[in-house]
Amino acid sequence: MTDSKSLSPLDLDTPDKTFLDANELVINMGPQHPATHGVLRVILRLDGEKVLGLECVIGYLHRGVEKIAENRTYTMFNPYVDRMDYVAAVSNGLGYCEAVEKLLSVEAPPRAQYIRVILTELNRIASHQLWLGTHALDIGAITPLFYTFRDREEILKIFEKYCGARLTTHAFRIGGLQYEAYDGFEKDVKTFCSFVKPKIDEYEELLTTNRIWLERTKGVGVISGKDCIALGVTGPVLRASGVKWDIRKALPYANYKNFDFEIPTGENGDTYDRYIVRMIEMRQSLRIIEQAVAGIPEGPIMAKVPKVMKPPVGEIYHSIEAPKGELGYFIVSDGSTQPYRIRVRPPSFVNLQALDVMCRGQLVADVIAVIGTLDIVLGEVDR
Amino acid sequence: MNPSLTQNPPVATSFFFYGIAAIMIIGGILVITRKNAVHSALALITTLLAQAALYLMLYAPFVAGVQIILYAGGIMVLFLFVIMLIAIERNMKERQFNKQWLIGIVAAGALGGLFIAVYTTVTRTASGSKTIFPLGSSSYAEGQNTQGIAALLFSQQAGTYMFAFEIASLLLLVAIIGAVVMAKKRI
Amino acid sequence: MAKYKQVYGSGINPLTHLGQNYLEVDRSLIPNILQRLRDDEHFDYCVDVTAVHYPKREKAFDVIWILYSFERNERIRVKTQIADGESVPSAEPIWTTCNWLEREVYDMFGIKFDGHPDLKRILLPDGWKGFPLRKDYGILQQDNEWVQINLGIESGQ
Amino acid sequence: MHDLIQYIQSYLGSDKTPGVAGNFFWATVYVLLVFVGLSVAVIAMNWLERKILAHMQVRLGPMRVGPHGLLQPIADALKLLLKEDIIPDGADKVVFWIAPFIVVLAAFTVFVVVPFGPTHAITDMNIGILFMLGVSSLSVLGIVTAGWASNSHYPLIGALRSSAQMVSYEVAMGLAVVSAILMTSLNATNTGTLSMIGIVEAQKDQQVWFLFKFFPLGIIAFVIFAIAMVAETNRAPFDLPEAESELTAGFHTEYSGFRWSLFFLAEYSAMIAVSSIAVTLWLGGWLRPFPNLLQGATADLVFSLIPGVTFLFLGAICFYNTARMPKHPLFRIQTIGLAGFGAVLALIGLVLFVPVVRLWVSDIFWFSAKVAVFMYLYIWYRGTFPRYRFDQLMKVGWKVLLPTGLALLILTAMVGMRAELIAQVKEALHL
Repeated sequence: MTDSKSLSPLDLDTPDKTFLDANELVINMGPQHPATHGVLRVILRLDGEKVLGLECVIGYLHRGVEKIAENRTYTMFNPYVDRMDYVAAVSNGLGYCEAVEKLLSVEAPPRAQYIRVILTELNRIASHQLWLGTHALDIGAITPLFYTFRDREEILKIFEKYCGARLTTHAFRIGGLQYEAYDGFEKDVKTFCSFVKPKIDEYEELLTTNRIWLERTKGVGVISGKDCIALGVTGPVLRASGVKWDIRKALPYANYKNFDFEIPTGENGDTYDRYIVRMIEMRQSLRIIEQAVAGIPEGPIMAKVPKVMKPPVGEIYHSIEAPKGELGYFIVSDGSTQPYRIRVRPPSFVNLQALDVMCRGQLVADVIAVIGTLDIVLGEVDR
Repeated sequence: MNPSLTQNPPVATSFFFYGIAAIMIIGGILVITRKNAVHSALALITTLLAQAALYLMLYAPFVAGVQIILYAGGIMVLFLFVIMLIAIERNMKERQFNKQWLIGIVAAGALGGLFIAVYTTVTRTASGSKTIFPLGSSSYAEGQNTQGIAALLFSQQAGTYMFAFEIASLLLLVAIIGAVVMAKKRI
Repeated sequence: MAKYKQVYGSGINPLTHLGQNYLEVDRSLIPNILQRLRDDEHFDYCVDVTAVHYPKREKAFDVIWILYSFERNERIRVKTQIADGESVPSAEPIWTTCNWLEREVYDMFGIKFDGHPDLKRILLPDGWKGFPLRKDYGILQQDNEWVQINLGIESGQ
Repeated sequence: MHDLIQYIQSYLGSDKTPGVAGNFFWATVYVLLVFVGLSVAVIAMNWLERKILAHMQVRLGPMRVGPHGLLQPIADALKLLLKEDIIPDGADKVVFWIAPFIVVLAAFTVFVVVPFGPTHAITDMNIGILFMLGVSSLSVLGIVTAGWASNSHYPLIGALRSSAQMVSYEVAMGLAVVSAILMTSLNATNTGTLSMIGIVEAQKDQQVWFLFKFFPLGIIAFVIFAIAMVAETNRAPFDLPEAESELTAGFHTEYSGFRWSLFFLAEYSAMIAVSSIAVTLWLGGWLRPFPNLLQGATADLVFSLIPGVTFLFLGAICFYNTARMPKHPLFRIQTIGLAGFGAVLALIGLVLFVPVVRLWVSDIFWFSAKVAVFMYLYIWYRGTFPRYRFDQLMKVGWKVLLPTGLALLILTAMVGMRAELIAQVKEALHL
């Protein structure tokens, strides 16, 4: 990070070759930059304003989550996962809890499953709203940010009422839930659904047909479905490139197979398609939530899980469809109370690798748009 | 109506003239003595603006306005544009006056001689009969200056500069195309 | 998988745990198996590359590839054991995504990948000493020297 | 004493601007008035932008400093003046120091020729519009030098973008302006004018704002200008030079405190300046709306009452909000302040009903009201549009606005000289 000599091929120490001598200019973007969504540092090699190549320097937010896991019990590690993708903490929790449940061979009771789905999908909407606001802000539209934050607030209020926390919720427990849904939970969720539907139309009204928005996003950061697969890119980015793949459908977890929803796909794999895909995803999430709220069964919310968890020796890989893509947990148990090794498969980290491919030949302004459209969270990239 | 409002009080001509002329000369000297090209360009802009002021004093507001728009606002911006993109540090180390000083002195001398010649001709004109500007370009009042120039350039009776004017613009077009061809190998 | 068992004999060992399939593969067969899994079995998506450290074992590291096939909608894990200091062939030519994933494994475990185009630290700073996810690396341990030099913190903490 | 009164009265009765009359005293007074007025306008604009933008974005905007944040701009100005003045280490100190002054000088000097009324201008130059375009184009110099002197990548790119943008949009802007100037020549003597006052007088004589002249040519020219002027002032959606998400703050990234506030001042006064050009050229300058549809003494009276009514209305809004203020003792000062502000506005409104003042001020009022519409548009754009990318911006400038402007110029000339053209065609056909 400070040793700039090792940054070949983009060597910062060589003096700038400008315009008349050669066509290259090396620009350092970040880690303190308003549009890199945290502490991402991108070193750009430019020809005028055209990007010849770039290199991401990450790790500024590395906290050693995987190392911490090895020194905590399964239960104690649960809150830590919220701190990775902190805008979709509920999804992180779901993935972790389900992975450990699989390792323990227990299953959360149906009522818990329903509430989990509701909260996770609410969190997906919140994450997409935050993405939309900041992405639009990067492209220069400042107003959507305030609209999305206003509406995201309603989701956070539901989280707060449910478990007392707004951002890093720690909503789920291994084996089910700790808290029963509060009185009026269902009403709140229903009210939210009817409240947010016209709001999503409002965002679209502001952007979807806006000429400048179209010019800024169409044909920008194009990536083909084949490249996506080779680069391991998942989530809305993959779907916008035309690959109809969603873990909720392909390898259903929780009780997603009970719900009726569609997987939106794009055609061109450009920034605009990714925008459209995420907008439709928000609507589909609402659909799932409405079905789930209508069908919450009565019953216990916690399965029988031993107080001291000692999963049998073995390994498990379990992944879920987080708002950003495939979020996987690879857990190795040695039979003790502490996991022997937890590996998190972070969607943001893998997706960020595609930045170089997507930005080559584009302009500096497009780099900003592409970073925004990848929807990365540095907490998850660096862990 | 108060008579003092309608009559034009004399402008402090000589005072302003010498002041502006001094600025021009200082600016000109700075242009050729500064090592930093951006400083030189800024000095040149000062000189050009002072020149525009001189035009104004000659009751030629149109020329002054064009001077500001074209030279100070347009050409000098492009100058600065280019200067900023080349490495200033290296230029600073180069020798200030290069080997063309002989030609420079000859050219400056020739220009000076021309000025002196014109000056003496015009002063003789005031008393005598010789003129170098037969059209009498100062016959338009200040308020009609722009219209006067237009008439001189384009109208059929007064001027025959129309063709020359258009040729000049064509020449500039050729220069632009040439620059594009030279700069871009592939268009 | 049976046909692979026939071809490669004892070098490959298909297993299932908790309903998840995985292959234990000998280190020498790794490039071959990975290539064939992608080309013949259509495991076109490399989900993750990771490693586990077992300091007490003779071959101290497990390297694990998690693969997914869109066509078969199926996941598989490939696992191999290597000793400390031994290297693994890079899967970067097979799946581009392995570039960063292998860099992270190198960063955290110090496992070298042969043929990787740009194998260097990714999350930790370049001059850092030690590989944090090895079991002998304490949770509070850090490279004090690096901190003193680069961050100017005298105590190094 | 009597002489002095007579002097003032003689000026008030004059039909010339102080500059044209060569009256240095009144010219100085006007310069001071314009300078103060402009500063107040910039301060007001600052507050309005934050408030309007805030309300567009479902939030309140400044609410703490003074009632409804009315004193916020003053607090900001104080803060900026007291901030540390940082000059970067590698900066070219002299150029770094000069740059903001070039920008401010250019932005303020243009107001020398802005006609707030037939006699309410500092001077009336023969080359008025040319002077305005020329001097406002000088601010590019300040921006370029600011970016270069900072000795940093982001400001340099910002400066380069900015200069390229301003130079290219000036062309389209100039073409639109020329087509309006062509319209001024449609009179008995067939001579047009570049004088700002002359242009408005021409609209008065022709009984039509140039916006509606040769429909739709006037409107197209106006639209070209309205787009180019947003680009010229580096405002959203053309605010690439200071694109926050890409270049942090563009050419003024390294500036702070007082120097930064000069850039801010210059940006807003440039916005007012180009809006003034648009108002003068196409919206009839100081002329009141519907000069030919609603004629007569009654209409004149009604329109001359509007300024006073507007101010009374603003005062009434203040009083209404005073009544809505929380009744808590902590809000007492704020409530009193808002009531006082409302009282001042209402008082101004009442003064504006006095016949002498009414006649004197109505020109300035209509001019300012039209400029205010443009200011609102600026804010509205900012709340609505994303930002153009640089190549798209250039494409709009060179491939859309410039050809349209050229075609428009030719069409305007042809329509303006249609009688001569038809005569010539007829002559040719007879032969």
